[in-house]
Amino acid sequence: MNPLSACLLVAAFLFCVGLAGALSRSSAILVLAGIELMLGAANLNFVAFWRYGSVAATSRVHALTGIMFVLFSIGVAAAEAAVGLALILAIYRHAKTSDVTEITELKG
Amino acid sequence: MSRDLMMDATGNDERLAPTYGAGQHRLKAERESQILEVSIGPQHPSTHGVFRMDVKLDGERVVQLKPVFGYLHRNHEKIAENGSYLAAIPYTDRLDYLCSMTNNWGYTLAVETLAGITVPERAEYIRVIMAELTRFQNHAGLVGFLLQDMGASGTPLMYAFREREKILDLFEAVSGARMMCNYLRFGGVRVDCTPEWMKETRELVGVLPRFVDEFERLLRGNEILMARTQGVGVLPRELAVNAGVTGPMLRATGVNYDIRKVDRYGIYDRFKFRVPLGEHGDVYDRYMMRVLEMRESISILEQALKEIPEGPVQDPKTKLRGLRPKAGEAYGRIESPKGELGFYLISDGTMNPYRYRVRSPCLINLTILEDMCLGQSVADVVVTLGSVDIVMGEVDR
Amino acid sequence: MLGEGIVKGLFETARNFLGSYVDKDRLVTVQYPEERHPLPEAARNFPFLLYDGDDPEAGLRCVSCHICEKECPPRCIYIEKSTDKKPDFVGKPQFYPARFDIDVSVCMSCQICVEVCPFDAIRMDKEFELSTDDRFGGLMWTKKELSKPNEYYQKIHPVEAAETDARRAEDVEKAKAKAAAAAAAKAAEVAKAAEAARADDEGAGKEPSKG
Amino acid sequence: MSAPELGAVGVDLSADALRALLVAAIEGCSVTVVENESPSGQRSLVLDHEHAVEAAIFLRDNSELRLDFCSNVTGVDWPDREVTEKVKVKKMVEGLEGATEQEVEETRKTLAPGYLEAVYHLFSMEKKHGPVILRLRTRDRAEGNHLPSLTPVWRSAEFQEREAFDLFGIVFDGHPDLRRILMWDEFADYPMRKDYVSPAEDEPVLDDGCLPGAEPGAEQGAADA
Amino acid sequence: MEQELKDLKVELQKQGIFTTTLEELYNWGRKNSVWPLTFGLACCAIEMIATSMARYDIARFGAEVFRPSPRQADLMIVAGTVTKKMAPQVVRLYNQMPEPKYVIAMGACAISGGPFRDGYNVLKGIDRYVPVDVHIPGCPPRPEALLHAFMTLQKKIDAQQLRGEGRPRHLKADAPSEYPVPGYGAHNLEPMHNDDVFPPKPESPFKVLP
Amino acid sequence: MPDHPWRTVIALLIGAVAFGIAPLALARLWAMYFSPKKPGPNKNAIYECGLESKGDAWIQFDPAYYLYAIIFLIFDVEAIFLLPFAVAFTGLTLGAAIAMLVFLLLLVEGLIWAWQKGLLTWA
Amino acid sequence: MNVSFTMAGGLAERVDQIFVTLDHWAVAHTPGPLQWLVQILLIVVPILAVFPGLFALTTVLERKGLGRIQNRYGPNRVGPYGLLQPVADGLKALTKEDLVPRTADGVVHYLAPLVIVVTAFLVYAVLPVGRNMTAVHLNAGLLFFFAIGSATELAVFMAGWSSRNKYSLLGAMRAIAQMISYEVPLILSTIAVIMIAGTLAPEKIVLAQASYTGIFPHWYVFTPWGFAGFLLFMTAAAAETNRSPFDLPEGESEIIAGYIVEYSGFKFALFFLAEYLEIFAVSGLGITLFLGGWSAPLSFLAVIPSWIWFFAKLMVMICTFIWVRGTLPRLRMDQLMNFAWKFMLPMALVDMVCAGVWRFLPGGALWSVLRWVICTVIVVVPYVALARGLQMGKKVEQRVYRYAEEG
Amino acid sequence: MTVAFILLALITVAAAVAAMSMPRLVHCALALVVAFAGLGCIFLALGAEFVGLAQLLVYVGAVAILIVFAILLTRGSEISMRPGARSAFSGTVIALAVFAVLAHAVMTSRVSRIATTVAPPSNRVQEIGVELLHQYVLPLEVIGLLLTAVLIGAVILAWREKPAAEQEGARTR
Ligand code: SF4
Ligand code: SF4
Ligand code: SF4
Repeated sequence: MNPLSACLLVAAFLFCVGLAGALSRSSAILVLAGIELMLGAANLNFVAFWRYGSVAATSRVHALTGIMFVLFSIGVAAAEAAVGLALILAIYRHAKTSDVTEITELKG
Repeated sequence: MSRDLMMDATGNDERLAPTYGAGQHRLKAERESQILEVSIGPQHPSTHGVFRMDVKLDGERVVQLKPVFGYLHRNHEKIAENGSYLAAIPYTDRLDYLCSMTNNWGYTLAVETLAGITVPERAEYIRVIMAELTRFQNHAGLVGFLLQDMGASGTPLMYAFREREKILDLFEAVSGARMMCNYLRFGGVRVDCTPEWMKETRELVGVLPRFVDEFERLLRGNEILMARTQGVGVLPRELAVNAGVTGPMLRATGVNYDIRKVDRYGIYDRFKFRVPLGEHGDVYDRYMMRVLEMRESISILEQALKEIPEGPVQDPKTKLRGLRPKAGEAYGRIESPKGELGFYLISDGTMNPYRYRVRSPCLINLTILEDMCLGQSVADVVVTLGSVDIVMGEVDR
Repeated sequence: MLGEGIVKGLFETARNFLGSYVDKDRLVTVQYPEERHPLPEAARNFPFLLYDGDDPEAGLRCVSCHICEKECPPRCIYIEKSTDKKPDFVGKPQFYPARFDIDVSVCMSCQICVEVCPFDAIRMDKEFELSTDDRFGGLMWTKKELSKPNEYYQKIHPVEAAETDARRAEDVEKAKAKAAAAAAAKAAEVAKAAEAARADDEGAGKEPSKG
Repeated sequence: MSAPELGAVGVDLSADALRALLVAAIEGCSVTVVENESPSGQRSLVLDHEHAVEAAIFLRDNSELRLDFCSNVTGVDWPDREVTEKVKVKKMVEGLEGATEQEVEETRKTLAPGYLEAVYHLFSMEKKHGPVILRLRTRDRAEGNHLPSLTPVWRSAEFQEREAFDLFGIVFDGHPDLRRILMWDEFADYPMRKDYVSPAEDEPVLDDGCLPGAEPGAEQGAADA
Repeated sequence: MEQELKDLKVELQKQGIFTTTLEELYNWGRKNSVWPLTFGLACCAIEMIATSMARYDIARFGAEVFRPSPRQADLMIVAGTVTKKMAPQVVRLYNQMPEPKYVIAMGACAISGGPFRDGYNVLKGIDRYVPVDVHIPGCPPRPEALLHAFMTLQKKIDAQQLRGEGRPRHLKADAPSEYPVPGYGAHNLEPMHNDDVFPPKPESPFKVLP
Repeated sequence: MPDHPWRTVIALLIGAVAFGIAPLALARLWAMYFSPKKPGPNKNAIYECGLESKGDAWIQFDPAYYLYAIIFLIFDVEAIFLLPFAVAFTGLTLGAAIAMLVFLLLLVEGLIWAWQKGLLTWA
Repeated sequence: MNVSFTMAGGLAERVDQIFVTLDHWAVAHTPGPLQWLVQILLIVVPILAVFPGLFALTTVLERKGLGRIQNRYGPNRVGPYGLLQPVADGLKALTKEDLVPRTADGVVHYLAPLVIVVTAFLVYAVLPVGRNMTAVHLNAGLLFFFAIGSATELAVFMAGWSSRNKYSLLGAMRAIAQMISYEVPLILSTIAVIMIAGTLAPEKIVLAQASYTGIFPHWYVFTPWGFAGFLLFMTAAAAETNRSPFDLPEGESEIIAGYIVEYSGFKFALFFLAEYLEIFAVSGLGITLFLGGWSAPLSFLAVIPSWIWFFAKLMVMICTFIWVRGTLPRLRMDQLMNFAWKFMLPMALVDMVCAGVWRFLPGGALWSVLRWVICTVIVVVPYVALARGLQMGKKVEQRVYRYAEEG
Repeated sequence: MTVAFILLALITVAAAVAAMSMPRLVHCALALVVAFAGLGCIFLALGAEFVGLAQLLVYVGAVAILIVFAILLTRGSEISMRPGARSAFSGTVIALAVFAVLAHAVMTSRVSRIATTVAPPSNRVQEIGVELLHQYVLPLEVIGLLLTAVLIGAVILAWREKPAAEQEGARTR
């Protein structure tokens, strides 16, 4: 196994952990955390490809593409977290719970 | 809330006293979950002793504040009713333990009123000197404590205590004790001041203004101090009067009421001094009242030290031991550094007072603590409390 | 409002900081165990009993009159009167305290006992280094611990002691005079009686005037 | 304090004058004056319960009086006491001419019921005069220990009335927040009453018992001596 | 005192130099870093504050670090009148201090109730509920007296053993470090004292009246 | 060395952890051998000014805290973009700088909005 | 290596580089396979020794300094001049019983002081304490500093939350709110420097300032944007490390001791240590960014070794902190937050713009004066405006008081 | 494929699992922080210095705080989560299935066979900066816009307008 696929495997695993969490935890906050984890896993892929991808060495122009992607992705993920958590807060204020199941039940 | 009860009981009468501002801060049910109940005190670095406030906070904002007293209730009144008139004097020292001299004076004044005792002139002067020295050190100390509450790491307090020590040295030289002077007697004072003492006092009074200047340079223009005190703990004038607030706290709201001027007890009508008045009734005004009164005290001291006559210091006709005033009652009050300090005595003709009651300025000034603190942050509560100038010995007695 | 006040304050503290190295007024600490702030003469802490001469038993001035016990506001003096009497400084036979305890764990240092004592028997001490870990043994002072000689009093309160001594000397004088007068009167009486009884018998009933 | 009842020019603050004013202003108000023999000469007015609040408001708001400042509020305990009085009674006296009605002096011992009292010291900040002293008396010291609260008129009475409630057991009707203030809530007694006895404490005494002051209950005796 | 200390040292050195140095170090560290709890009750507290102020400057002994939280404090200076209403709080605060902890009862009130002893709400001495290391009589004791008491405490700490029977309470596993907090009763505190600390020792000339 | 800057960082990390743990371990050892721990119901209760603690401390807080966290997050992210810009700044053209200024102004606009809304005023 | 350095002479250079030389020597004299270990140890151990030592020294210094400000001596009995005071304190803390509240979250409670100490130590990796004396040369050193430093907030949260005490949680929330609010201006005020220096590596920033005009150094603090940036940075640093007048989280007059209420024994000491370490670190960074790091203030003083300069500057900063602490009362929470967002943050942005303008204005004799004037205006005008805006509607002012007329 | 990488990967994965499975929310959040920090360190280990640190700064510094605040604001800290409450089983199964697919894809794809470059490509911060302001200037502005929008949006969502009377009362007294 070469480093690249190791990275990808780790990323895949992280992604799945995030997925499992997002699917199974009842706290909305944790669902969001799971999503963040998945985004992080994607970032790991970007970095891995930037680092080991064959393109990087050859093309000067695209040398930084992976990095740039990660950079923007971090920004977007942070933004997503902010909005997501704000949403949870808003819902909590309304429904007095941050439990996803309860929220869905409330919605009825 | 309790206030509503009252409104019901008395039928929402407009003429009744302004009540707590609680109505507009009623807790909304939906907010209940965010309400944090903390008790500040009885062991707390800035409750000036063993005072406790049960505070309800919404975030940082105070929505309810209930003072809890009694942690220093030492049964002063009961003990005094069981002792002789003379024996009560050392106990009065321990009421407002920062100002034993003025406490003595309040009590002796009441006994003198009750028993019709006169005081020799020199003793009156000595009393004024002691009272003003006391006022000075009390105010200096208060400013120090107030700044301490604001987190000034003790520097102003240290400076205040530096001066206080000098004054205490004087007290000790004349009365034998630093704090618990037990110096005044009905009909005069216990011992005369020596000429050396007078000289030292004059010297000290000469340097005190420098200390006030130093204080002002250190604090008065400080932006943080101003920002933290102006507009904080505002006390409306009507409420202050109705709630019986007295002393610098009352004058900070702009009410001109200084018992030294009103009652002219002792010989205060002989001195020229001004009564500083505030306007906003906030913490800054209260702080400034103290500073300005310190200056006035110095001026009174200068006059008294200049004019003091020779003569006896104790009315020879007065029986100190075994005093039995005629049955009756009397209320005597003075302007203590904290406000109106009153003593109410009922005599039944025996050697012990039948009823002995201390009207403590600190306790009554605390009546409106909640009103001043509602809607403010905890930090403001601490500062507001600091500006009230309480001493638990007097609050709880 | 642009920060001048803060700067001013900083200067003030800087002045105190630097001043502490040059100015005695800006470094007021008295380093206690080694240096001591002199106590004024009037300083008081706890009472002690005075005795004259060298013998604390015989010279004790207290006559056990219980006045101080009654007047002491927290009532921390406990006196038991003796059954017998001993002569006091003017020679008058007086009771003395068989037991005289002061509970200094209660005493409020108010000096009222001193004020009310008509016999100059009790005075205030200046000693304050009294901390102890013995609550029940160390803080109940008995007559033995309380008795201090007059010289000690003269040392700690010279002016006051001089006054007291003068007054007492006066008292002694007065007592002497009184005794002399009494003796004289008695002598006269005796003389008169003698004269009346036996006119020629003279010189009898002379007593030494020492009191 | 030499002339305590003499206020600012023109206002007669003497107890009698005030009594007249109050009786005139408030219908059905009964006011009695309590004399004071001591040199202080501070006389006071006893108000009846029903009109106390009205009277207080009158005193506070009357433009002449303006007693806007209630300085001191306190309770006083007057326990039951035996009154020995000489009364003249008409009695049928067997005389020479048969039974005649005659006035005879008799000593009678009655038990005057005790009461609790609340005393209010009023001043005026506006007019700078005072004091005017008000008294309210309860019916007795047990069930009838109720008084109208003047806190609605003067906020300054709030804590002081609570204190009187705490220490004397006077119940102030209409007080917004009448709880114990100085003692803890579980406390059952009214310690400032004259008949209160401190609980016995386990007190260390010297072995031979020479600590008379320390014996429980001895304090009171010593004090009275 | 001095002689005793020396004897002690000799005694300990017999057991091995290690114990001695460790013990000395331990005691030296403890005695020179006594941080008091910010805790004042009444008038005596003002003198306590005065002690930390410029004239007396308790900082010279390294003890100016008044900690507001009992968790970080070593010394509780009971400065002032302990009322019955306050007593449970005082005991609780004491309990919440970590070992080793010391108590100085400053002033007549803290020792015995002092002038207010006869009051119905005044506790007749804090030693009824917690063990007191040093008592300072006086009303109030002068700041110097507090410094003196502080040095007395330091001496006391210095004389404590690390091992052996004579070792202080906090080193014994079975000695209590927390004492029952009294409760509010209808007439008095309950219980009125703590048997572990209060009745004077049998050899003392005092006995307890019921 | 320059190849492995992180090795030093890791060493420092380990050192720092050791530095923290060592005294704690030592303290525990001391407690084990000499000064036994003495927990108690009162002693290990929550401290609250000497009173018994009422109610739970883990309560809900003012949303204001969250607002600040959001603004902080946004500016933190902004810093991520600002830093490379700043490093490259000396070599940049005015146009690039203006592009960054636009980016900055966008965020400042958000700030001004929050300011106007009174969000920056701590309640 | 450096322009000014040549005039310092050989001996000075040797003294200056003494530690570097020693390091090389030691590494050279160890067997090959172990070289890396020695190399690392020689970096890590000094950091773990020097800064805690400095902490110990600072605690005495602070207590004595405050004492002097307050007309007293301060600790002076434990050891010579009271210098052993911290040792005693440390011993005491070590042997003190370690209390953890029953209801507390034990693990988190235990971890919090460790996390905070570790982060405090880690940031020293990138701090250049002398010429060639940076532990780790990172291209993104500054970013490393902030990234690691931001974990402090988490540690504070852990401490406050795990204690399950109202005061701690309140204190922790305050502390976090305060730290995040001031972190923004802290980072932004460094950006101006980075823009001019063009690097994120601290030692390169120092080098960029280490030249002289005549005898005067090219420190950034001597430019309008640098001066403003320095003040902003240090103010934010004080707030970030909870120093007076921003010491609210531990504002004992309201919330006892904030998030450390329930900590006792050495855990408490660790918090204390971490707090001071942070202060040193952030002051060190301030020195690096604005005060020329280890470079001498006047060119001829370069004979004095660079690390001495660094520590001398650090000492000055610490003394200033103590001085301020001895003087000022504490701010209130709302004022603190307002100050951060309504004054510090806009000022930091303005400062960045100012640095940008500075860079794009041309050089030359006349222009350099003009540049000064323009940049000063750019900084001062918003300063005054913002300072006024801060008090808008609050009417904070010096008041004049009247007296009652004689009557 | 160094020891460091394996260690970091293990820590990250373990922390991530912990973050998704611990009962108490605050613990989850703390574990999540560790996971993010681990991820950042993996970036660093891969030679991406700037992004690694950026990841640390944003996630450990800011997002973590945000999450923690959100937990406190929703009183989440006391709720002892019931991990099995919501379709824990099916969630895990789905995730495992996805992982199987992904792992298979990774192992069988071409990338697992390509030779990897030895030295990491240069990614000096300066280059990133230059790139950012030339190549990526549009995304940069878009991100700026996004951030502003997020700021406003999130704030509006989280911010509950206080009743006017109450707000007034707060300051007038
Ligand atoms: S000084 Fe006062 S308290 Fe002490 S014994 Fe004398 S009278 Fe009693
Ligand atoms: S000391 Fe004085 S007052 Fe007291 S019993 Fe003796 S003689 Fe009497
Ligand atoms: S001992 Fe004296 S000074 Fe101290 S608290 Fe008691 S009464 Fe006050």
